[in-house]
Amino acid sequence: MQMHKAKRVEIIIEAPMEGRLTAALEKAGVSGFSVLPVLGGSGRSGRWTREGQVGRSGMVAVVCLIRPERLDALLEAAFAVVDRHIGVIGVTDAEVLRAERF
Amino acid sequence: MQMHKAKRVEIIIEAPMEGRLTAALEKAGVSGFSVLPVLGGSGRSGRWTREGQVGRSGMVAVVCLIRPERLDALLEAAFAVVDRHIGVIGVTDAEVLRAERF
Amino acid sequence: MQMHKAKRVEIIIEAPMEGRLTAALEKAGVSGFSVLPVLGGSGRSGRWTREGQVGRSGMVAVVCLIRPERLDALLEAAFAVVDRHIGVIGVTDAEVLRAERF
Amino acid sequence: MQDILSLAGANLLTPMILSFALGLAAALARSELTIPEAVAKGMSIYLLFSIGFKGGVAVADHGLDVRLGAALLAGVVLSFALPFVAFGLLKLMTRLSVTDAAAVAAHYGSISIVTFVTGSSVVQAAGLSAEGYMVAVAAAMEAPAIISALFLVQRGGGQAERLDAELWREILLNGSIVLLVGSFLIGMLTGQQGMARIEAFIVAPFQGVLCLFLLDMGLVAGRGMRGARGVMTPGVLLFGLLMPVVGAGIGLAAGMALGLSTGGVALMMVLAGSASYIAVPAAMRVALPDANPSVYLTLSLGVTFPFNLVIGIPAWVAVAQAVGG
Amino acid sequence: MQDILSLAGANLLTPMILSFALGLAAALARSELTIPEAVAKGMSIYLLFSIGFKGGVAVADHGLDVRLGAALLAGVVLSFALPFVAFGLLKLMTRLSVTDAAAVAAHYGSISIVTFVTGSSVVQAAGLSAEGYMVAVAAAMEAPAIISALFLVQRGGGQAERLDAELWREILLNGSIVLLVGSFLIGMLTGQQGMARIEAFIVAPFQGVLCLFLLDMGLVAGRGMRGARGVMTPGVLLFGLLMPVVGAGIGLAAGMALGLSTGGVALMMVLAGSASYIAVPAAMRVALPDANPSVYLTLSLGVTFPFNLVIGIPAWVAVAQAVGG
Amino acid sequence: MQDILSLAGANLLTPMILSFALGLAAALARSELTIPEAVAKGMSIYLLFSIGFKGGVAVADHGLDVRLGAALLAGVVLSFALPFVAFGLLKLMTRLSVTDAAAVAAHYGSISIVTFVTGSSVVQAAGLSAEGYMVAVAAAMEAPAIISALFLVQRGGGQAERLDAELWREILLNGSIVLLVGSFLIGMLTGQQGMARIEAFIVAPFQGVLCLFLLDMGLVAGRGMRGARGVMTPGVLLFGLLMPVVGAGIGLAAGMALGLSTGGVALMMVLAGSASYIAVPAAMRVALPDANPSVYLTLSLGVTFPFNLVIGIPAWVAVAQAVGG
Ligand SMILES: Nc1ncnc2c1ncn2[C@@H]1O[C@H](COP(=O)(O)O)[C@@H](O)[C@H]1O
Ligand SMILES: Nc1ncnc2c1ncn2[C@@H]1O[C@H](COP(=O)(O)O)[C@@H](O)[C@H]1O
Ligand SMILES: Nc1ncnc2c1ncn2[C@@H]1O[C@H](COP(=O)(O)O)[C@@H](O)[C@H]1O
Ligand code: NA
Ligand code: NA
Ligand code: NA
Repeated sequence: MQMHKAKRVEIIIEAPMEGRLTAALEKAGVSGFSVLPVLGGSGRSGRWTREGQVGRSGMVAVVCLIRPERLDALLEAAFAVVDRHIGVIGVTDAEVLRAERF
Repeated sequence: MQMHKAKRVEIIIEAPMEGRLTAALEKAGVSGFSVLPVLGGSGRSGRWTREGQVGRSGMVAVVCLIRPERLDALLEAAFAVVDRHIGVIGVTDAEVLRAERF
Repeated sequence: MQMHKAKRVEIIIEAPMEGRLTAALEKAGVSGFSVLPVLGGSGRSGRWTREGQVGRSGMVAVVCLIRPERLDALLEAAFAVVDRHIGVIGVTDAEVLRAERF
Repeated sequence: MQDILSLAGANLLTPMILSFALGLAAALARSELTIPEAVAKGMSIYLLFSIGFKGGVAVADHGLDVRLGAALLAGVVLSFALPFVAFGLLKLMTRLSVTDAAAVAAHYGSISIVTFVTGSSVVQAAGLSAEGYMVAVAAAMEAPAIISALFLVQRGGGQAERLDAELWREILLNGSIVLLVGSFLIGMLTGQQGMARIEAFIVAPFQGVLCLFLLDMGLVAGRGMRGARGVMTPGVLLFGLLMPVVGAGIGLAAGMALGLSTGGVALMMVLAGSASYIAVPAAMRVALPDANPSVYLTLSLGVTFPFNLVIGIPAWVAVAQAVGG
Repeated sequence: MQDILSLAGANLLTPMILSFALGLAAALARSELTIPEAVAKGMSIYLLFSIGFKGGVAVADHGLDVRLGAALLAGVVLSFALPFVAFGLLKLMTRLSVTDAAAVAAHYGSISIVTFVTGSSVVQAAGLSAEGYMVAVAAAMEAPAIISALFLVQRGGGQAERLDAELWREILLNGSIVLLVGSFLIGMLTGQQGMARIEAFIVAPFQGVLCLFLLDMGLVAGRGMRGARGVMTPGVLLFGLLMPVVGAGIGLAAGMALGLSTGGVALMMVLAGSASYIAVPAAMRVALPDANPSVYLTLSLGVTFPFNLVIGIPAWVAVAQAVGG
Repeated sequence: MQDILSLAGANLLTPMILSFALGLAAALARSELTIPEAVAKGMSIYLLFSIGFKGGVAVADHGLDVRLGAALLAGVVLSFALPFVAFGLLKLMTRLSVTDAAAVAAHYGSISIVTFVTGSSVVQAAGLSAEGYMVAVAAAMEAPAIISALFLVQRGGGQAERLDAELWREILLNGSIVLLVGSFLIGMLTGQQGMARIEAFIVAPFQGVLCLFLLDMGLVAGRGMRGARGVMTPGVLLFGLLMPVVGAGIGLAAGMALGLSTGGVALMMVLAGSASYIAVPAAMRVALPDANPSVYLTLSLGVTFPFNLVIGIPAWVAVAQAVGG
């Protein structure tokens, strides 16, 4: 099938920052993303788990598939939000069907 | 360690279509896949979140690692199901241990 | 933005083994990882779903972004745990911002 | 009229309605208050099980009414027929595409079980009692409307999924039908003896759980409204207020023709006048993927559901009393 | 015999059993009815806390029985010993590998807390009362069987995980043991005064929650059956029906030897005759990863659990009454 | 003193405190016992709704007290002021950075609703009653402390997020404030009539749900302690024990000045002496991302919360009785 080059960006960010990140993405013209739950993890700020938590704690993973030429705009928008917060941004090369959607 | 080339396919699809997609994958000989929950997201059909939902709404992410030569069969099977529905399919190059499993 | 080469490792493993895997990763010097829930799936040992389950059943996905030169140590640590258990390990090339964090 | 208004007023000040209003207000003000999906699902399972079981016990108490069969049949016929009425109105009142109109029509032919549950407690609070098997009628009315919608789309040249065995199974064995019918049968088989064992769980806390569930429904409805400002043309909105009245009217006729009790007639109006927002939306995503979910979800959950909660239910009860009494 | 049958008949028509049957039927018919994982876990936490607490309060009421120690010891010994019996039977009746047979044996040496909970309410409904510390005996029987299974595998040349500190900790401090023992102690320490404060939560709604939990268990069991048609040979199936009878017989002997009350003897039979499906499966995935989960899960949850629910429990209660009489 | 000790002793042996201890012990022993996030959130929603509603009904019963406004104002002022006291103490007693000290201070200016809930049941068990609007005071005290913390950081040269409209909205409309105020209003509007409908749900099971919730809090606190051994210097630890006493003292003064009832004074002490661990931590992650969560979470949940549960609450009640009495 006819595939088109794309980038897959995965941003793991604190749950209380999710709204700010997605607002920034939308402002940067990112047309689509999905938010996946994260159960727990470990990093420089130690281990954590979502189990039994009542508040808005923990992290979520925001996944975007976008055209390569839009990557920079996305990263800048995301980085402005993530910058001072804990979290990671990873980018991989990908291919998509139906390029007109991205 | 000895790694083998593979493809990682990620299909984000509406939850009510999950059964049809996985049936199609199995029919196409896909030997393994995992279904991950998606909490919310945004796309051409607007924003959504799973919070407080009672029905089978929202999307799920189906992730498959497969041998490169089986990619086309998988994509055709998946696309036949996803075609008229909202959702995205992304493919990335990957490597796996224990190639005999894929 | 300035990106740095990295590897994205995704280990799908049985939930009761999660603690052993993350302990092994930490011992191997892996500085960060995130654990994502898996709702269900299919493989050589059949289909499964987490729905309605009471015990510690099912699988979880452990995702690590690491520097390429640390991949081997990670894979060896992970493989020692996963070896006799069901589960899959997939590796993709990735890029990250803020390389000093990995 | 006086009576209807005062009843509506009394109804407005129940913890249930106010909980719904709280949820709505919180969502519209973009509060981050949310109820976890699993908790919402758990509450809906509780409510379905409880209402089904109580209906079954009522039937066990009063014996199998000869009217049960007729009422079930009437429910099925209504569910098949109402989508055609709704579709006609939509074509008159709005510019929705055939597919969108058919999808909306499916929702109004089917029923909202929470509206039914709330209706049951208003009926009870009014000192009336209804036939226990109305729960089974509710279950019978969930699915047929979906078939009508697919027929409407195919007739109108739209694209609908083929009604294969898989789709039939999904429609007929959806979670709420199975739970409602199953717990109804359990109630019928175990009767008062069964009731004695689980009454403290399924009767006493019922209205309290309903409050929290309606809070959640308010949150979901409010979130939906925020996202759907675009699609709500005046015509569409008006349909969402008119159709429950039309449906309730037809339900009134059916209930009277069946010779149901006053409470039963009220519930028949509630059922016919309510719109699905759980089972049918999921079926539509599978069977009519081209239909726009914002339209039918916002109409059903954001317009008709609150209308029924606040105005419809007390009005139908009052009408049933006026007519039946 | 007459009595046993009529008791079994009465038992069949309880909301609990019928809820289990509903779940089973729904899953076998591939309905999409599901109960969220979090809700199922929440209910199991509630049931464990409640049963433990009530046991503790009963002990606080009656004082510490001299038999408590003996009963705990008997439980531990039974849990160690039963896997050897089960393993022997499996080697006779089936062609399971050493590892699979040992894994199955672990499940039958350990216990099913929901079977115990259901047994307790049948005992109570029969007008009997049992020693409150039977809850502690249940907790004591959860883990030892796992050690026996690892021993059986190592003796048989199979590959088992080393029993390191980590594994010991996991086995001994698994969630249900901690919750059961903990709430038992809380009940013992706070007695009737504590009970007065939380009775409305842990006593009144108990049987209703049990219904919904058994509905979930039916769903999970039915789903498991659908996936496991291949592995269920007649021999394996027969084992799943025979072993609870053998276990219950051994439990009867132990209960009589200990001089327990009639209700206590019945519960000892229930414990010995039941098979774990929560704690042991997770331990097996860690310690015996080569064992096939379909075999032990289907046997335990799909065969023995329903057998105990429908036939076993009422029969054991009747036997205990006949013997204890 | 005698009295305080015996009251503390009696308080220790309640199912609530022991459930918390069980959770703490289980987590410290690294048991895999966990309560699903959705269940924990569901319980907290239940507790907030219930306590708010009951407060509202109490106000409906007694009419709107002239002191309501004064009490609300006092709450807001306390919440603004306490962070400055806490910050001063922290600067004296610890070497925390400005940002960390300000973040901790925000927690102690704000309140812990579970401490308040537990305090309410101890007040009630002591035969006292408190003003229903204390729930509204609790809600009013949640947010202002956050503003003070941001001010402290900016004054101290640290980096805080700008207090834009978005942040204001998040702080003022956070889930627990909305739920508490909303259910308070619902209770006020529906009064005893509303109470009659949902009493079986929100009153009877309340203390039992609180037990399971405290079990969860124990688990979370224990897990936090295990991860935070590094950051807990003696000075920081001491602050976590001293600050609730200081806060309660200030609360005592405020309660007496307002002329509250004995129960009301006790609850004012409980509020002022408690530290937030749900709303404020989330706000801190957004507004003061550089502050170390281990410090404030461990202090609030691992030190001050258990201190209040076991020693603080019974002591404040005894003091209020001695002073008010
Ligand atoms: N290298 C990584 N790979 C995957 N997830 C990570 C990584 N580093 C951090 N995370 C996630 O981000 C959270 C915060 O990381 P940190 O800022 O390093 O404390 C961790 O708890 C993980 O959930
Ligand atoms: N580019 C994308 N990257 C990641 N997820 C996407 C993307 N586009 C759509 N999605 C997901 O698919 C859903 C439906 O997309 P759409 O069909 O564009 O409305 C969205 O709500 C997202 O959850
Ligand atoms: N190729 C694959 N891609 C993604 N997930 C897989 C794959 N193979 C196995 N899995 C996951 O791992 C589980 C166990 O696989 P198996 O060991 O093949 O039974 C499956 O149920 C899936 O959740
Ligand atoms: Na209808
Ligand atoms: Na056993
Ligand atoms: Na405070």
